[in-house]
Amino acid sequence: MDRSPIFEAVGVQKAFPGVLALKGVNISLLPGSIHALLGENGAGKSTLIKIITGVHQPTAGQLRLDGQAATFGSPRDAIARGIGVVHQERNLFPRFSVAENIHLERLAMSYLRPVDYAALNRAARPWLEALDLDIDPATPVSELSVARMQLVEIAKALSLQSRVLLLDEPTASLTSSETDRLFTILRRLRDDGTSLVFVSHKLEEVQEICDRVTVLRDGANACESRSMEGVDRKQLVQMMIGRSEGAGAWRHRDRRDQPEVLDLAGVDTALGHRDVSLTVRKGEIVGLYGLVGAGRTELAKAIMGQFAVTGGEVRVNGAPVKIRSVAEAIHRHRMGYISEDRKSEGLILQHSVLANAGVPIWRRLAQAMGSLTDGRVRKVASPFLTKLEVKTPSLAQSVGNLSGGNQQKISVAKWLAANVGFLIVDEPSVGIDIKTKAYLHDLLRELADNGTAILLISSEMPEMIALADRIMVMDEYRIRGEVTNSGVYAEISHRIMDRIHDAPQPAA
Amino acid sequence: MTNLARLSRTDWFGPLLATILAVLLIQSLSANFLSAYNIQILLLAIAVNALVAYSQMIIIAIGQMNLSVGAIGGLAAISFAGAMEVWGLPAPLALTFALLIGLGCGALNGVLIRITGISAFVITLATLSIFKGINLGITEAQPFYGIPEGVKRFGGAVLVGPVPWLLVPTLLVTAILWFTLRRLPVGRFILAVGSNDHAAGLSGISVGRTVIIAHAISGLLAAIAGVLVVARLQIGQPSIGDDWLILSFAAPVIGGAILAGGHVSTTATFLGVVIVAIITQALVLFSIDPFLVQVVLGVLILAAVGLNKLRAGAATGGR
Amino acid sequence: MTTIFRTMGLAALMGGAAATAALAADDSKLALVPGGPHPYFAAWEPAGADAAQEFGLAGSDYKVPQRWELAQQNQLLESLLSQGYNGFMIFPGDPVGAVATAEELAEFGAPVIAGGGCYKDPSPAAFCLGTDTGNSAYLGTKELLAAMGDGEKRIAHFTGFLVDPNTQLRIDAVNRAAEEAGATVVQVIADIDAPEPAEEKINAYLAAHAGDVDGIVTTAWVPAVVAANALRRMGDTGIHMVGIDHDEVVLAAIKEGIIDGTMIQNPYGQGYIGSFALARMRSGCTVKEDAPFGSNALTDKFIDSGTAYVDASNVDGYLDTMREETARILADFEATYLSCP
Amino acid sequence: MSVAPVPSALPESSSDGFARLSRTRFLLSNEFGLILLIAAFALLFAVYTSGFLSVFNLFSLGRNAAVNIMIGLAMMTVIVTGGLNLAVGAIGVCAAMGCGWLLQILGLPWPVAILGGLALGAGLGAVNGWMVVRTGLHSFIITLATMSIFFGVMIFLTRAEAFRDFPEAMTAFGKMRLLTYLSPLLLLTFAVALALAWLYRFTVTGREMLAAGANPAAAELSGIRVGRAIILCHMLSGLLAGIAAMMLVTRNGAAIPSMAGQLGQDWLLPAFLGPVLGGTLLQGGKVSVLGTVLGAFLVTMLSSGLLMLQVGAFWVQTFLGLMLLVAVLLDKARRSWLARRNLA
Repeated sequence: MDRSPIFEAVGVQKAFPGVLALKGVNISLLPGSIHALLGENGAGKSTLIKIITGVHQPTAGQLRLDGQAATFGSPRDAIARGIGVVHQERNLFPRFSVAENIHLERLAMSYLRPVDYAALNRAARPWLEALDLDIDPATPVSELSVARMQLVEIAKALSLQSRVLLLDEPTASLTSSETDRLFTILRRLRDDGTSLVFVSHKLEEVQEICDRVTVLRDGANACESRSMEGVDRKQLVQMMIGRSEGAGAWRHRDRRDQPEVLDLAGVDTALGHRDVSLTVRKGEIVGLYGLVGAGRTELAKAIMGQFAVTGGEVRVNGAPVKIRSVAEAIHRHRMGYISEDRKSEGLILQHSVLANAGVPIWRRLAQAMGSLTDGRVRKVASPFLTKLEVKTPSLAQSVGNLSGGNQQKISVAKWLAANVGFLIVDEPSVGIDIKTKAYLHDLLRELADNGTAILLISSEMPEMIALADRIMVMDEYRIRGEVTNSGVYAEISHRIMDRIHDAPQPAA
Repeated sequence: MTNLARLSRTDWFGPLLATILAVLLIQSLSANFLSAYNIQILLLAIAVNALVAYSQMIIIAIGQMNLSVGAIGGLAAISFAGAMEVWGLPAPLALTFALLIGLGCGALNGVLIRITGISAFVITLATLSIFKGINLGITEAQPFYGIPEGVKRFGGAVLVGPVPWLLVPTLLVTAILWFTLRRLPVGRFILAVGSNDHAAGLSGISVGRTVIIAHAISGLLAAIAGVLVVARLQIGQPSIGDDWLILSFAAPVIGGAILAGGHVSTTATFLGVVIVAIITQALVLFSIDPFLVQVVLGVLILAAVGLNKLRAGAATGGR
Repeated sequence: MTTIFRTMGLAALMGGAAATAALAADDSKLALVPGGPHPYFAAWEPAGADAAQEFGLAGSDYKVPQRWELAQQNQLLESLLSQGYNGFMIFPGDPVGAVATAEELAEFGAPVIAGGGCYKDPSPAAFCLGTDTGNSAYLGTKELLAAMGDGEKRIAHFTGFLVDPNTQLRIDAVNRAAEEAGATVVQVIADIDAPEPAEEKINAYLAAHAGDVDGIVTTAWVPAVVAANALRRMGDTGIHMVGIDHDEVVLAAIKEGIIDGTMIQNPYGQGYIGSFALARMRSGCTVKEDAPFGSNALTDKFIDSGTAYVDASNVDGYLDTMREETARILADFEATYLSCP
Repeated sequence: MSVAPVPSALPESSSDGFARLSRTRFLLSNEFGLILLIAAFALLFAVYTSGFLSVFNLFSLGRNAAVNIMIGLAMMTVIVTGGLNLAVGAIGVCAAMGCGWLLQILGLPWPVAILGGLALGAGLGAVNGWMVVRTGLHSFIITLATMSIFFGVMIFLTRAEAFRDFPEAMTAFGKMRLLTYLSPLLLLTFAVALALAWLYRFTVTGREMLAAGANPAAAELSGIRVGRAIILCHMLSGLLAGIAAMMLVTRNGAAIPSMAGQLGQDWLLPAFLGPVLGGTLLQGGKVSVLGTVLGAFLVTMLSSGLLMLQVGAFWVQTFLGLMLLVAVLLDKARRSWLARRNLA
């Protein structure tokens, strides 16, 4: 192709204390194209995005804009040079109006020129219209739905007339019709000459809309910016994870004759779940699949007693129970929950490995007057830490200093040490490397084989299909159906998506 | 009906309602309450306290807190009085000097917070001690008496009816602050940074500069308050500002400010000050033990945060 | 103001020269410690300096705790003792709570006297040199009642810190004087010896009750200043007032006829005479058991440092009044209260 | 582990390398820095002032330090939760006045009155904790309000009048001098500090407090009753504030409403100086009892030494503020240096 790239990153390296997040990555973006940036969690996508948008500065390597070397000292610099971004996390100010959110960058040019809200609203309208968003620009963002907030963010990025626009997981919280509308707009932008970067886990979408692709693996290029032509899904996956999808690891197990460990019958919760019924038997791995925002994590927390169950019945080992607190779930019913958000809900990062691994068993190990020595905790916990091959200089090391994989092993180890009979595992492979992920999968299977009942929550279809015996599909805080896993990716993924899309759409 | 519903959602509606009810109730019990002199006293208290509350409010807006509001106010007050007595500066120059001191102290807070990344609480606790110490070191806890007649007259003069001149600067500041937080980019930046500093940075707002500006404004407002107190007391008393801390939080909180930042209301804060002043006054009026003023202030804070919490809960529908 | 007191000191000296000529330079390093920063005590500083120079002391220094707070005063006293100060005149931060520290000072052989306010007996203080606050308040109230003339007599009383041992004495004295004259004390506002609370409470009170009050008596420095200002601001109210102490605002208000008069106290004399007494005690004098001490609610070893009523007729000459008072006390102080070897 | 109650209780070392690391860590630790500072300033004051090393000064320094350390510890127990307790002073005064009331008005024997006062302190602390947990608001605003309420109610009930009839037995304790220069109050403080160190290091409750403070969400999902832990922390804070107040009562022989200043605000600076200088993180979850003790001691020594140097009593506060600023800056620098060296 004879088009010369608008933007290039050449040999970009980025070191954080203790990690080399990017080890010399190249990417080149052409005008009028939609470029997929793929890679597993932890492969370095976010870091690369942050470097391109000026949040981080590269440790080595070069950024080029129109062939000229460029450095972005701050997000402002990048914005000024025509690089816009829609971040994965929401970056809107809820109490500001839609128009003001869209135009905040432009206000940032001066400190004291009074804001003309009428003009701002007028100026915002075209961008909203471009996205077919029928909102009054004067509406505070806090009154919008999550999907609309997402679109406002895109409108905001568009309004900057960016020549390069990065979209980090823009469809994560959109319905399929919203996604389609977004794609129409993206194509239009592409045809106008914008260079778009599309980051997504949903390979179907990538294949649908992207014409070029860069894949990162372990902080390096698994493929340098190339055309999507002739690349099929299998190849993409292979580039991302370094091998073909691990569907082969799944093996058929039938636990239908085992006793029920957890049984929800028509459960309603204070968080809005309605009529949720599901059963997890001894030794069984039940998958709970759904999109972001479907209410899976919330269900897990309601099961654990953090939020109230307002209707229906919860039975643990056959006996109806009312779990009033997480402590009760853990200590009385031997339940455990591995959070998806390891850093803010799973582990206490500033505390030691030993302290983290021992939390659930402290009460059990306490002696007279509640006294407890590290020695007692170590005796119980360290065999599990050893078994899981947690790599740490010592048990006194702060967990925050360890890698994501080791952190995840510790969050598993603490429940092993607590000897739970029922374990909820929420997005177990977020932010950990391929090898640990495979190891974790083996471990979960082994746990199940030894009789632990596991409820697996995952948005990663391959993971679900590799592990689960049965898959419950959840959408909008309801169970939409159940799929018995056969281990065949194409079939199961199709059946799951059907459950979500065929569900009657209740009036919002 | 919908109009009323919309009104009830604004921050100032609740405090305004409370103010009106309180005025009616107290007036019905004591005819003296709305006497001209009493109103004048009420307005004098409001004039100073509103500035104190704004000084804290602007910091609450960026999601921090400023323990040194009183110390800055006190330092500016004695600078003002001292400059006139010791250096013989004319009042306008001394005023400028005092306001610059306030601005400088505030900016220093902001700079320290920004470059060290240490929480505003610790930094302003340290500077509280430093500013107060400088105040005491200069004055040795003795007041400056050499206040020119002009300043004293200003402190005692009435503009029209019971409205004292001292209220004029406060009303001006109120208007400017309202306009700044509503209409000026710098005010919007302050709120944006308070709401989500990460996102603000990504939107091209210089978070550091905004934090420093907010603290400088806070210092300036505290300084104005200090100067007004000097005019009102007619002496430069070193203890000025010692008891501002609780009030400075009470009024913004009663006015619906969210301590996490990103949302404050100038009008509602002003009404918060009015409510506190009315209640303080009423306690004296009914010869209720003045010691109970503190209790009432504390209960008001709790009630206000409790109500805000409820309101926020109702707005998002459930927990 | 300092210079005023210096001249005053010299005047006092002339009166007391006879008694003091015999003193030689000694190692007395005295500390005059008030309860906290307060304008009343400012006169102690020149008084101490004058006394040190006159009586040849190693020092008689005015040392102020940073805040009006017992803990601060305690820490300062401990530090001063460690620094080698060996005689103390103290305004007790609390009449009982301060005794413990005074005892420790005394254990180290330093003579201690109370100045301005008293310790509660028993205490190691040799005596208490202060205004007879009760008497001063009583006299002030009498003057107020006289100024008010006939008719209804409703009095409001504004006074100082409740932690100040004198405050209760003043409240009682005002009540007593009012009772004797058939007047009523309609309101006592205390704990307002700092400008801001005083400003707020006094103004708020007057705003609401100006019509219910015929006279104001103030028995603390700041309330006197604030109340005088308030009366000036309110214009002609027919309210009479007697203040306390010699703040310029109060004196000006007397001259302008806004208030009737003020009760002058004698802090300079306290500092001067106190330094003298401490130095004598260090050189071996002891306090006579049978000295003609006065007594009040706190102590039986009270020495009045003098008080006088000043009104428009003698406001310009109030210094002379105090000068005479100081000279009078000092003249026969040693003979009356001390027995020296 | 985060707790460093005494130098000997450093993290267990599994290997020589780690032992070396922990020794370096100790040399770089806040506690060691404080010890150096204390030594340096002690030397300075000893050389440049007369009387700093006098028996009486050492005694009164120890006695003042005892109270300041106790106040610092009272704040520390709440900082552990990532919160603040602005009401330490108000609670302390309430406890002292409660004790005085029991003794003087009800005529109870003094040990009972002291226990009653301490119970009142702990109770008021628990009220704070309960409100923090129930409302989900930051403890700053809750304790700001309760500081006002507790103090106001106390002043209202006592009419701001002090209780002054304390038995000789109690007041003698405050004046007692062991070995001519050691106050028993200091020994009491050390005993309490040791107990706290034991609590945080060797008991489930203490560990749960730290975990709940470091990351309440994770702690709750790990089976800790976070609400209860936080209430306990506030209760402990109230209790320690009560002990500090009792120490002042025995020292003065009176329970005085103004003993901690208006609203008890005067305790706030010492309360924060100790823990912050001692390296207790305001974010919660980490605690250094030894650091708090050393920090509070350093502050007491500095204010005493500055008085002795005759820099003017009025400048002492400025120096303390500067000291706090310098200390937190140094700590910041030390941390980032450690982080770089550790991980680069």
